Amino acid sequence: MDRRTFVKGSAAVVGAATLPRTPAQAQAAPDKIRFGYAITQSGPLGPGADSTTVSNYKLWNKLVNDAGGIMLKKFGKKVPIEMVAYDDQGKPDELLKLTERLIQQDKVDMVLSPYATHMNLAQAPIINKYEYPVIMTTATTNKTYELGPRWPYAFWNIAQPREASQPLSKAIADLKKQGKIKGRVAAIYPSVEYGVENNEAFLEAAKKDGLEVVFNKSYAFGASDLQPLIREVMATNPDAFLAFSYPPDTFMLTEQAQILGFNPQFMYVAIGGVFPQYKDKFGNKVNGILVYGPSDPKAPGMDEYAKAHRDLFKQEYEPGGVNVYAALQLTQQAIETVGEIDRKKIRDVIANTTFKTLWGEIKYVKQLNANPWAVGQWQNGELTVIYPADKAGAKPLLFPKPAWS
Amino acid sequence: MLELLRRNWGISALTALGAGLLALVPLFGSNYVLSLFIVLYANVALATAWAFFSGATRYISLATAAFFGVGIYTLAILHVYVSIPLAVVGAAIVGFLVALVVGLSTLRLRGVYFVVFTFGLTELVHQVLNWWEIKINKTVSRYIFTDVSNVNIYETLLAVTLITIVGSWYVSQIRLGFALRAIGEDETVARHTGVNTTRVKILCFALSASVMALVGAVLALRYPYIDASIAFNNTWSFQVLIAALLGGAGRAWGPAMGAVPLVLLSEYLAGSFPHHFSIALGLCFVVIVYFLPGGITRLIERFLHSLKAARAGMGGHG
Amino acid sequence: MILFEVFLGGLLLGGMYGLIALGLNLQYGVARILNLSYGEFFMGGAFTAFFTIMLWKLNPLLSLFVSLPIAFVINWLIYQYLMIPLVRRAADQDALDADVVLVTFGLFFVFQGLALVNWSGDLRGYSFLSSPVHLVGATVAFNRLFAFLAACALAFALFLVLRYTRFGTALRAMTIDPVAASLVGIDVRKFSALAFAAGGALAAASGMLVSTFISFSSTIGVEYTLKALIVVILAGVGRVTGTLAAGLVLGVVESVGGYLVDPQLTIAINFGLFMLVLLLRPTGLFTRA
Amino acid sequence: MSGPGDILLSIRGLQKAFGGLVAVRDLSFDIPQGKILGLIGPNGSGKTTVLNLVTAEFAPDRGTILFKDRDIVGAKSFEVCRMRIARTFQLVRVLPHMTTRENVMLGRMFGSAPTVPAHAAKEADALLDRVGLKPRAGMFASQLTYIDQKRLELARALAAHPELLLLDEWLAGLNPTELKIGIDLVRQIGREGITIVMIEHVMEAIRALCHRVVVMNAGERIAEGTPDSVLSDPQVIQAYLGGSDAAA
Repeated sequence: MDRRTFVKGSAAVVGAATLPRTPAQAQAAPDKIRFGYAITQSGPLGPGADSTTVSNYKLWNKLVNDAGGIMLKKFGKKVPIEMVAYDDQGKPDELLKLTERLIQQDKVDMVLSPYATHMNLAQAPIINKYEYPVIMTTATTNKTYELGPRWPYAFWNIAQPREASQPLSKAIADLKKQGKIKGRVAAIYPSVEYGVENNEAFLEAAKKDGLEVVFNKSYAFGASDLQPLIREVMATNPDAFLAFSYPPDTFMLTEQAQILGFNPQFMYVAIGGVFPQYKDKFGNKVNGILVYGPSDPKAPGMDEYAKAHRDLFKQEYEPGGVNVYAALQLTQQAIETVGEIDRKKIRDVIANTTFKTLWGEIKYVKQLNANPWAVGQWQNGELTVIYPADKAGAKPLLFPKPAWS
Repeated sequence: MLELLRRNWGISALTALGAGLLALVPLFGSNYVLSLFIVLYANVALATAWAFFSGATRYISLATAAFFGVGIYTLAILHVYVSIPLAVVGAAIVGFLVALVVGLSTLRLRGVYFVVFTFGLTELVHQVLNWWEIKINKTVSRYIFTDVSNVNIYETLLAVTLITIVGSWYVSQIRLGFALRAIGEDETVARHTGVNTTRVKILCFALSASVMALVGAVLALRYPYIDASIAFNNTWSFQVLIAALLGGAGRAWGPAMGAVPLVLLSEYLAGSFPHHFSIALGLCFVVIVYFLPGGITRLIERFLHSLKAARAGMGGHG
Repeated sequence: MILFEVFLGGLLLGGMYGLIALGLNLQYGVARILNLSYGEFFMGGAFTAFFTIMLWKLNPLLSLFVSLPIAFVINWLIYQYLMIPLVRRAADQDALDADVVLVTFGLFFVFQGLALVNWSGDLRGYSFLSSPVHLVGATVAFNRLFAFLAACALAFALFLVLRYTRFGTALRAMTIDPVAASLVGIDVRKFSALAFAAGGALAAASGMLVSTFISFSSTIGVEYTLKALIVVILAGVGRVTGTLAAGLVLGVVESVGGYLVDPQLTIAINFGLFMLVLLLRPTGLFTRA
Repeated sequence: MSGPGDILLSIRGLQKAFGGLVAVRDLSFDIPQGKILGLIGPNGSGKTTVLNLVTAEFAPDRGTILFKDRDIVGAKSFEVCRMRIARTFQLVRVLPHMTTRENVMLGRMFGSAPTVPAHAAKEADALLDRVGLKPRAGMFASQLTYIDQKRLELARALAAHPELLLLDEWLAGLNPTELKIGIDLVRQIGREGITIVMIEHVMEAIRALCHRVVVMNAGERIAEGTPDSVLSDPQVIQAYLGGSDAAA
């Protein structure tokens, strides 16, 4: 990490948030804006954090500085950014400590989100205590609606369980109404927070939409064989199959469904379904599979983004990470709107502005992204965005899913 | 106890002075410093508690995470119904009781069988608890919202850590401690010398577990959210074992000698080389084994010994 | 009918468990080194196979020509230069175990760190032999069946080597009593180094085979080390040929139990069985009392 | 309370098998208080198993072990020790990383009259003095020579304040000078009223010390009597010569 000394200019800017306002002319422009994050680099969550989040932090850092930095209009100049990064080892205690280190020792100007729901939740009280606005890019829980008011500085960027599940339930209900399917749904989920909460949210929606859930079971996260479970699912003869799965199981159950010739007309897998590696492994068999947390590859700016990503990392970007990049873009826009590092003002701008980003328009209502991309689908070997259907760029659903070839 | 204090007044006074100074840290330390100390204390207390049983008896346990997690869960469940201090104490009691049951069934296993069993235990508790939460509560998440300040957590953990170290030292001076060491040296001899080995092992295993649960419960006051994978994160088990072995598990203050540098090293590496943390940590272990056998404790003792010898030598000539 | 297929799936899964544990039992049972970096060679084997098919578009089986020798040599070096000094200075097996656990745990961190830096932490997977095979009315994946057959073949080959060659006789003698073995003129150090190296090569082979049907990343190693260790303990330390049998028991109980009770409990059943055996028969299923 | 001449330990119909091998078969003998009994026989004849049965290392398949008229079968090893039965081990077993003094303290602290460490240390020093280990009190037991480790084992057993002392080849492996000192030490212990059962191959010691001798072969008692009568018994001589391992 770059550890160049931190000169007093930016300390003055930090002070500006709390000290009585002195004439602007008296303040020198900071020579850097410092962003800090503590994120999991070692342990089981390290890989996910790397591909979804850290890569985007690095890419954004490079692109912003290539463009001269972030415009601080109060000083009338662009200021380059600098990143301070720590490894939290996947432990909440480490994250808490390192976040305080970022804020109190390193005196960073802004804090960026850690990885995974529980880590974001662990960090939320601290960033609120110190009033650092953070856009949480990998946190999803049914509690969001209660937690929002508790933590005014925390913003929730991705589709929460309800937003992610309701469109699925509605889509199946519509297909049923059109007489295309009977509406027999089977849903499975791993025994982790994400799986359980999405499943619960889906059951709630399915009940409202009058769907018949013929099978609903959880499996052990980390299981080495899902074939018996898929057999059980097949025995109930569902026409829609949903798995609120995690990456390793997403891969495994897709392969085992093919081996068993399980061909539901409507099939959804959750995390990992958008990975480039998923497509690499299964080729065109991915067509018709619905996936969680996509991004629109046709959105304006995506070509440049994809190229820059390829140039820097020598591999394809992860569509599930585009929301992270979008969060960074809108943070930059908010800072530029305010024109200085005044975190209270930045927070208010984030809370009240509609931003144009790579991930489409983002507008927070009660700190919750009002209309995030929730469900995508592989069509013709490409990832597309499907739901929310009313969002600009959304493609129509491909139905039925083609049988495995 | 008083007799022991009188005989070791120098070190007792030093400990009391050190504890007093540490207790004052919140007056001038930033929140970051408090957090760093909290992590330090947690590691020291866990490593000391681990070594109290496993170091002395050489029953290498990987169940630290299990009892730590039991503490977290007990707090998460109890804090809704009773006051926080009561919930924390409750966690220690539950940890003690769980360890009693576990100890009854497992402490006849030895060597690597015991190691792997305790590892399996952590996983089993994790899986079964997860299953229970999903089946009964329809969620795996629990939220802990308290208004306990960092300073309170700091002082509590400081007290827990001191009590653990002093307690561990005290036990090493009484019959129970001798019995524990004898079990580690040769369990058959201990048994035939009149030591009720089963009772000693289970009691000490449970005491050690209750400290682990206690630490888990206190740390959990800082987590707004927990689930089984956080509570039963088995990296705790490994980290604690490494710290104790690095420091030297044969002395009450040994594990602290290992835990403190490890935490500080990881704090340094976390910032300087986040990507190379694991490589550096790994090389550290290798270096320790080849160049620091017996841990830091032995290094210090050898140094003190040679110092004493030098002084005695001078005295002899003078 | 489903139950039969579940049983069959359990057998295949058990074959995988046996496969990943074979090498560890050579290392721990024969060479007496509990190698916690074992899974890193499993991971290395998987990555070599992945690159072979995805980058060079070759049959992943060919990767064995690369990964086996490399794993063999690295493990031999580890034994020769890192373990022998520890064996020399250890007062007893307990003391040796403590040192070995620390060093190999350190190696695990180093290897995993190197993999993370060079190959990133991304999840990897590829398709190889992922077609259905129909066996007496049940369907299984060809790649899982293939790994199962390979496990059987390897176990059988090991059995033959241990039974009918001088090398094997020496290894068996060492398993039973290393001191006595050295007294009758067996070069225990040399044979231990070879057994240790062969164990590492087996880890790489099992990594290659398992990667055909399970996705993996740089951090997968430790999980498989622990899985393998459980099978080894279940089989009985040093019972190399019992390893496969223990794996099969574990796999079948896990699959059938998960199916009959609750799929969420597969891992719990796995550990529950293991712990039960440990309590009732602490020296393993396949040892003489 | 037992007095001199009363039967202290009485073994009746003792039997123990390991798998198919019967290690001790229908064994009976008595030991009067204050006497020294020799237990001899070729290697593998079940002598050590008898000690292990008395000290509850193993549970017998059949039979009774009466100690001061009380059946102690079913008691745990530590309880047997607290009833004032102490033992040494065939292959010397000291606690290697504890000091010589601590080894003996352990016996004192957990034997029949448990006491606190400070008090135990004083008594340990007295016992160490008695077996000639006082100068090595602060050394680790692992640093002691073989003979000193044997002495230490004896001191540790004595520290438990035994009424019955079980010695398992305690005199084996000593040179002639050491042997003489050892024999004197055992004799002196016997004179203090401690009843002794000693497994021994050193016939010189058996003759010098034992009031009675029980001879075992293949788990069974084949002879019993005074040392002189037993050692001239042709059956005994046959058993020794026929055994794989001749007597020392």
